[in-house]
Amino acid sequence: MTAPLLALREVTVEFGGGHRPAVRGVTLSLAAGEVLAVVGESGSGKTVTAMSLLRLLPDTAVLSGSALLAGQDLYRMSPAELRAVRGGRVGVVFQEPMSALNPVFTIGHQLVEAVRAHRPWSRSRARRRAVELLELVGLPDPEQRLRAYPHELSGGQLQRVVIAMAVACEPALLIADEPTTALDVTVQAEIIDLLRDLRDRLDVAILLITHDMGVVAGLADRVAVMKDGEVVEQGDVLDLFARPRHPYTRELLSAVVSLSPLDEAVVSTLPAAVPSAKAALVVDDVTVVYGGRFGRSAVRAVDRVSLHVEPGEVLGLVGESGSGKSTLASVVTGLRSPTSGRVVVAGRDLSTVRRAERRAARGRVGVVFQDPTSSLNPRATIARTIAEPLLLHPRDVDADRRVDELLELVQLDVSLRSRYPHELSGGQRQRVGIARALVLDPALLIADEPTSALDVSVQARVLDLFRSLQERLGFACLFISHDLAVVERLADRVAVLRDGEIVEQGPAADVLTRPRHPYTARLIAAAPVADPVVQRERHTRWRELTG
Amino acid sequence: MLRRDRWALAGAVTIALLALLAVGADLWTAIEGQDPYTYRTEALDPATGAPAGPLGGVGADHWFGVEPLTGRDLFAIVAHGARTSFLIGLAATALSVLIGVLLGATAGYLGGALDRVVTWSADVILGFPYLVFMIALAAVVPGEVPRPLLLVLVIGFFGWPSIARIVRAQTLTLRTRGFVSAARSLGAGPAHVFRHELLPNLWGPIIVVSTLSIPGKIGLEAALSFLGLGIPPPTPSWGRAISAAIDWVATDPMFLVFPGAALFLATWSFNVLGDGLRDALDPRTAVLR
Amino acid sequence: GANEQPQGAGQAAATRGGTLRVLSEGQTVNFDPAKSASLAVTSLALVHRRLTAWHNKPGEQAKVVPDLADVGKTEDGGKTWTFTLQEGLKFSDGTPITSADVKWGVERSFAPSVSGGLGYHKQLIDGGADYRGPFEGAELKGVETPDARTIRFRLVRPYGDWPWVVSTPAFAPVPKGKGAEPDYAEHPVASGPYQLAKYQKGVEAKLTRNPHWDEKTDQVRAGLPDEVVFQLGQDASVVSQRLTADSGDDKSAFGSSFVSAAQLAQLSGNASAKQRVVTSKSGALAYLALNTEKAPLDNPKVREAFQYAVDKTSFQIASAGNAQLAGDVATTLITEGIPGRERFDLFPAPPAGDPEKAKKLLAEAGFPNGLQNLDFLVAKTNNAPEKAQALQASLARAGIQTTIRTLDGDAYTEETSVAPTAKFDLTLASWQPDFPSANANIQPLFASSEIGGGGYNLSRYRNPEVDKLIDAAQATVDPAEAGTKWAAIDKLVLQDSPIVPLIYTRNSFLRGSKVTNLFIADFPAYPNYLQVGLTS
Amino acid sequence: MGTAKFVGSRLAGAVLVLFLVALSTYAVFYLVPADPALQACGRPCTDQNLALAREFMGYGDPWWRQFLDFAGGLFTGRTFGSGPTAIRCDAPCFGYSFAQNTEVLTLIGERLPVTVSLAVGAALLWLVTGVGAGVVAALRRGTAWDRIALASSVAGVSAPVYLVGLLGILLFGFTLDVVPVGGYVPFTTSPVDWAWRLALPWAVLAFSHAAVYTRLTRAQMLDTLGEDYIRTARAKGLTETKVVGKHALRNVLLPIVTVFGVDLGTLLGGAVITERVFGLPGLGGLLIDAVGQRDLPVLLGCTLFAAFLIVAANVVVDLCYGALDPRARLT
Ligand SMILES: Nc1ncnc2c1ncn2[C@@H]1O[C@H](COP(=O)(O)OP(=O)(O)OP(=O)(O)O)[C@@H](O)[C@H]1O
Ligand SMILES: Nc1ncnc2c1ncn2[C@@H]1O[C@H](COP(=O)(O)OP(=O)(O)OP(=O)(O)O)[C@@H](O)[C@H]1O
Ligand SMILES: [Mg+2]
Ligand SMILES: [Mg+2]
Repeated sequence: MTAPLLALREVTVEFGGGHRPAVRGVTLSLAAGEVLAVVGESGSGKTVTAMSLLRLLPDTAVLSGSALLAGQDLYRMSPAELRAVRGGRVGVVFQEPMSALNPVFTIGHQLVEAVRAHRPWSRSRARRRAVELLELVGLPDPEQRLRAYPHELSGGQLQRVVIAMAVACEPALLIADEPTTALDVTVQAEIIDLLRDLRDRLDVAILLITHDMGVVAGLADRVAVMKDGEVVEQGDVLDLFARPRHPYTRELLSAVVSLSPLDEAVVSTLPAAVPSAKAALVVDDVTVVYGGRFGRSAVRAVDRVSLHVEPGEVLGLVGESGSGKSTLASVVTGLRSPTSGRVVVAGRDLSTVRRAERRAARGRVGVVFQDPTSSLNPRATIARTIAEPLLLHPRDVDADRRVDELLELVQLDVSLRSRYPHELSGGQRQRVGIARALVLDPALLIADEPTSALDVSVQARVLDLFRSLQERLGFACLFISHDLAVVERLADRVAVLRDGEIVEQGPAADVLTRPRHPYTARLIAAAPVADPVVQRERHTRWRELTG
Repeated sequence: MLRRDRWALAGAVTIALLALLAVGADLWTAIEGQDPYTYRTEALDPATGAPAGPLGGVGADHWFGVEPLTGRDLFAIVAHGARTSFLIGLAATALSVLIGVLLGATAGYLGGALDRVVTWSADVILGFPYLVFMIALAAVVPGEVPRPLLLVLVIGFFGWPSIARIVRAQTLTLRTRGFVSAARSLGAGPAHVFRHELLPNLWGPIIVVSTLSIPGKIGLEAALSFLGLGIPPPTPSWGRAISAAIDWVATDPMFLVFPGAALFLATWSFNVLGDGLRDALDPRTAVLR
Repeated sequence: GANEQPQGAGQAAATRGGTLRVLSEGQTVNFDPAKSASLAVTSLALVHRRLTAWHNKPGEQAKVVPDLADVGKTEDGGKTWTFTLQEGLKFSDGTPITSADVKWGVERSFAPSVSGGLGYHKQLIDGGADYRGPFEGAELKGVETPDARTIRFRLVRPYGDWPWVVSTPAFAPVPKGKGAEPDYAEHPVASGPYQLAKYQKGVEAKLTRNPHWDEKTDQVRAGLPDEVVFQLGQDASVVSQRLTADSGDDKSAFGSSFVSAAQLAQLSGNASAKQRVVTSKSGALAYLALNTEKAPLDNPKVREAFQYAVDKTSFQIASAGNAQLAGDVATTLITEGIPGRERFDLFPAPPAGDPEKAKKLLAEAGFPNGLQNLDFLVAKTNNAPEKAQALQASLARAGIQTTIRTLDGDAYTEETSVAPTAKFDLTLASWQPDFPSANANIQPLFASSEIGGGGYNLSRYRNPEVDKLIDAAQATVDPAEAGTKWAAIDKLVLQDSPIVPLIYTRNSFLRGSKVTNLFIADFPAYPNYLQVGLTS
Repeated sequence: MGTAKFVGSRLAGAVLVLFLVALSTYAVFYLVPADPALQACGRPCTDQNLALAREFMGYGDPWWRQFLDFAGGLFTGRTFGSGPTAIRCDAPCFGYSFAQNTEVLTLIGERLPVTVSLAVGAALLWLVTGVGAGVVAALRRGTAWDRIALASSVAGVSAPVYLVGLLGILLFGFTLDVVPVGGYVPFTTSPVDWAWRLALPWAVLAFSHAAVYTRLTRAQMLDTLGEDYIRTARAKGLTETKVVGKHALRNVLLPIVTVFGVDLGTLLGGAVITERVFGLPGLGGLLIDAVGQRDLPVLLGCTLFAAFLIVAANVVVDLCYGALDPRARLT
């Protein structure tokens, strides 16, 4: 191996305010054309390490150590040099795409800007490049999308935009922080292909931060494992997967859940296919149309969808990115009224009942939002946020105790109570969202990608938590996820959404092992497996399947 | 958190001092041996009516010098004026902020017909010939109505539209933010959303606009006293002293400097305190410094 | 009268020509004679001549003198007055000025569409009471024009001051048949030395020479500058600063508004500017009006206490910084420079007042503890609130507690002079007669007919004997005889103390260094615009 | 709701607002204890003359009747008096000023250019300086720059405009003699003179108005700079100027534009004191004189005009919201 493209030495990052250093003595290196995956516990300092490279951390962060990019220390660069590196030689994919884009500029504007920051191109040429980039990341209708504002795109679509932005100027180093969390497996596979292609064609080095061991297995050359701000183990991917040395690594790998093989599944008992009278949630023929603006065509985000969730049942909602899952969730949670159709929660049609009753009903529904960052009030501490439902629907419990209890349940340190959202890692924020949704012991839980930002070990524990709670309380759950393995583990039934329509619905085991619809089959085929050898094989097969 | 912010602390101390000046006005002037009403023409320059002696007659007898043409003690005027001006300025500001924030946030959050009614009312009030209204009011309101209360009501009322418009604008973007949706999905009603989600994120502009409106309100109090609606002379007021002093800038600048500095300090202190408060309320900047 | 600087002294000789600028606060100047209340020596008189004019020179009493016509003759003791116009008078459009034009002008002033000027004649001319102007064809029967140069007025009662009345703006000629349009003010046909060349409201009014004005027919107008420009809408303080700086065009300008106390104080430190301040020798009577209809001020004894309680010195200081600039202490109603004025002091006290005596009087009147809660109403204009505070403080020395109530101009007028009953106890006012006769000094302020309805009898003084005497004095034609009668009324009224005379307010004006002949006679306390010229 | 419909509904609202303003002006005007006809009565004023003047000016009827007459005049024009002295005021008749012998619309039209020149120039100046200073204060938070920006803002709002104007004239007009004092030269006559004469009034107005922009910008900027998308913008390699001046500023503009709308609307109705100090014949002087002289038609005209501008400015501002922040698009 030649001199590394990127070399981190003894990087330590401290935040003011008496916190422990978030990153301690991290030493890593990365050669051109190499993919280094950084995995580890949520909150272990992966994002902070990556962001420190381009000095994108808040002013409160104090950096020490060195980070050499082709021999030049990034930590000591002049602002002008740094500017040339940012977006030019180093591209970044941010962990939370939904808040990473400026809400007041169109996608196209922001892409064009990214291109023109480093290329002396005309606006129209940059625009052509933007279209090309969106095609590259598999966003349908790129011309149209350029004129969309961030809030008009789904989580996965935004993530692809952020990826497009990061690779816009063909960087030598790509920092990809959870680049696939919001993507369904087919798109995810395409993105991995894209990254692999970049590496092969342009010799791009990739610093890949992810929780998805399948992605690691499919893409990485080397792996570094972080825990508690330190790198506990690093090595070749095959080696590490085969012979994990550090106990944490072992724990991590063992926590990985995989999709059952297609034929090995056991047929479970069939729950009712038609909603019973007691159904916790009935979605009846719901359509949501986003109005077209300035002569643009309207988007039918949800198209005549009917589904239901019985008490004590978990309905997994899977489907393509942009297929209308979050939209459906927003209808169910009452944030958006459907263009047509009916939503019945616990036997009551929420559009007809009185306001007080509707509000009371909300207390029985817990919601986990897809974008944890924006769903947390930046001016409220974690404890206040988690306790908020208790303010709205007073219970006879001690709020403080309840908050501590929940923090523990979602594996968050109680010391985080008084922090503000921006002082947390992505996964920590997501768990705050989960805790808030559970604080009232809801009868119905709507969870939109609740575990996407969690490392597998924490994810496993959260899933266990769901399970046990469900057993204890018997709540119903609409569980939206891209991770088919997770869905399989948790869901009783699965509905597959595509282009706003339900293409298939049935018992989980059934749908995931004997898919009837070709789209479902493709989804299952695309799901990555956390084994480098198997995953590489699967990938080849998938390539053949999609042609 | 404020304790760590030296400037905010300075602001708080200044406010406390001004409040002390107002509350103890009688005591301070008694110590000085003056009062704000007695004419002391002997302290004036017989040729011009301007204060005799340098610096507007500043000395041991008259700490801030004397008022031209009357010889009344300027320190006494400033100290007693603090009562009128401080009280009215603050109370009126509080009233406008209260109305403005409530209406603005409700209009922005709930939208629809309510929004339109609030917007129109704000427009009507902004376009309203308030000068004529004040003149009319001065003549209509019976003398028994306590003037300070009347002033606070009138000034406060005419001040809400601009605050409401800003708050409304902010609310319009805030209401689309995820955390507001999150609260709504939890069954939060407008009151809860306002109190817990909007308000903490609105403090920035509210503090700015309200602290900066204090001098305008004190000036309006002075203007209204000329229309017969304010606190009648000779009750001292900063606004009236300043407006009288403008004519004398060239001859007796100290006449302007003392009440002017008092007004400046009052506004300044509320602004730095506001800054400190804003920073303290903003978790992202609070840790700095 | 300790006025050290004789009026007009130190001013260089005037030459003909140049552009004189008048820096004026008002947004408009009105050159419509029917709508103007302008004095006979200021702006309007530059454009319009009237039947008679005022002779006013510093140190001399004002006198009525011929203008378009002679000073008038009466054969029946003041009920019929005949005036003969001079020969060869022409309007600015070249047409001759005839008695018909003067009559038309007078008639026109009765039309509601153009009313608003001085209207002393309206109730006096026979038939005037229900005359509505000439535009619908009706004629005013009390005005006759036997020939082109003769005009005769028949009055409803004998009126000795009629020659003064015809010096008011309504007696300026308007070409017969013209002036129906309400904006006649913007293109009036001139008879004076200047005509209105350009008029922009809020900006300027520019007067240029009237080629048809004949200097020889006019003994009161010098017509020295080639142009007179009124710069409108100017802030008084800024004007004062500009004139102090005295640069460029401002050298040939003067300010038409009073120089305030603060500005005077500033000027006192500036030798060159100080020299250019022109202060009148006397001026409007500033007085404290006592509401004689309302207890306790309906008691003359109580009112008398006020004569002693007030501190006129502090009032002077509050007005202008010192006694000299403010004006002399007033003890009579008739002001200086008015024929027939007699000096007297019914309530002798030091200028700073005699609070002890006031207390004693109050005690005698049954108020040993003084008076509480008197409503002291003031207008917000003219620094009245500041001056009122000085009075308030001085009254307090005598145990008279007052509460000042400030009102905006018209609200003040409404309460003091329009409303049928008045709520206030005291009010601060000042009066400058519209023409230099004791009549104009006393009748508007003390005749019972002037209570309410827009009249200026603010103290609401009602004394049938005084009313009778006023009527008699008005009917007296001989000025000397009338003068004595007025002086007697002056004393009689003051014995009742309806008002407390304070000072004869001096007015100060500031001129640029090239302005000359800017003098202020004993009456009125305004510069005589007609004589002002420029040095080269 | 489409943009057209939005504008339509706002226009309807504007008409309603103007109607209410006119109605309340009338009502309030008649609460003021003063007789507008008194001015036209002259001195000495007899009851008879007063009644005549009142009748001629149309003040004889009850106020609501007069209001209806006024409203009718907007569409059909009005005639005051009768016979040869009658005054005709064609539709749209905003009334006729007897004090100034001119139709109100003409009066406003004459003075509008001055006020617009003054207001727009000053507004641009304070917008640029205010927002600029606010950005600097936010970026250099806690430094001397921040403190200076604060102190001058507070000085700006605390100092009466009249005082600032007077001192400005004394300093720049007389002592330093760098700018001409007062007077107005139409833009069409000489753009250079126009700007030169307005420079000082602009600066004075800007000084007193900029404060709230500086402070609002600073506060909002500090909020915005912590957002994730600012980090994204930086990660693209944009210059700090672009990051702050574009990405952050754009998100800060909403309240700024709001205040600007209110300020500009109000100012276009007349900057009374500034016009006065600098001898500018603008709407403010007209309005103040009208208040002083109880010239109801002019007062009403000016008020309506000012209200119209305020409403118009606010409609524009509301339309801007959608453009500035697509999420805040009104429905
Ligand atoms: N601005 C901040 N102030 C204080 N602490 C912070 C701040 N940002 C992050 N942290 C802390 O630093 C630690 C590392 O955070 P980081 O975002 O790097 O975690 P991560 O490994 O990316 O986790 P995840 O997988 O959940 O995204 C966390 O414990 C977090 O709470
Ligand atoms: N406000 C909006 N205006 C217009 N179109 C919108 C809006 N919000 C979402 N859409 C479109 O509606 C479709 C469905 O979006 P939604 O967010 O429901 O997708 P999703 O299934 O949650 O996708 P993901 O898995 O990527 O989060 C997308 O094509 C998106 O572009
Ligand atoms: Mg992270
Ligand atoms: Mg989604």
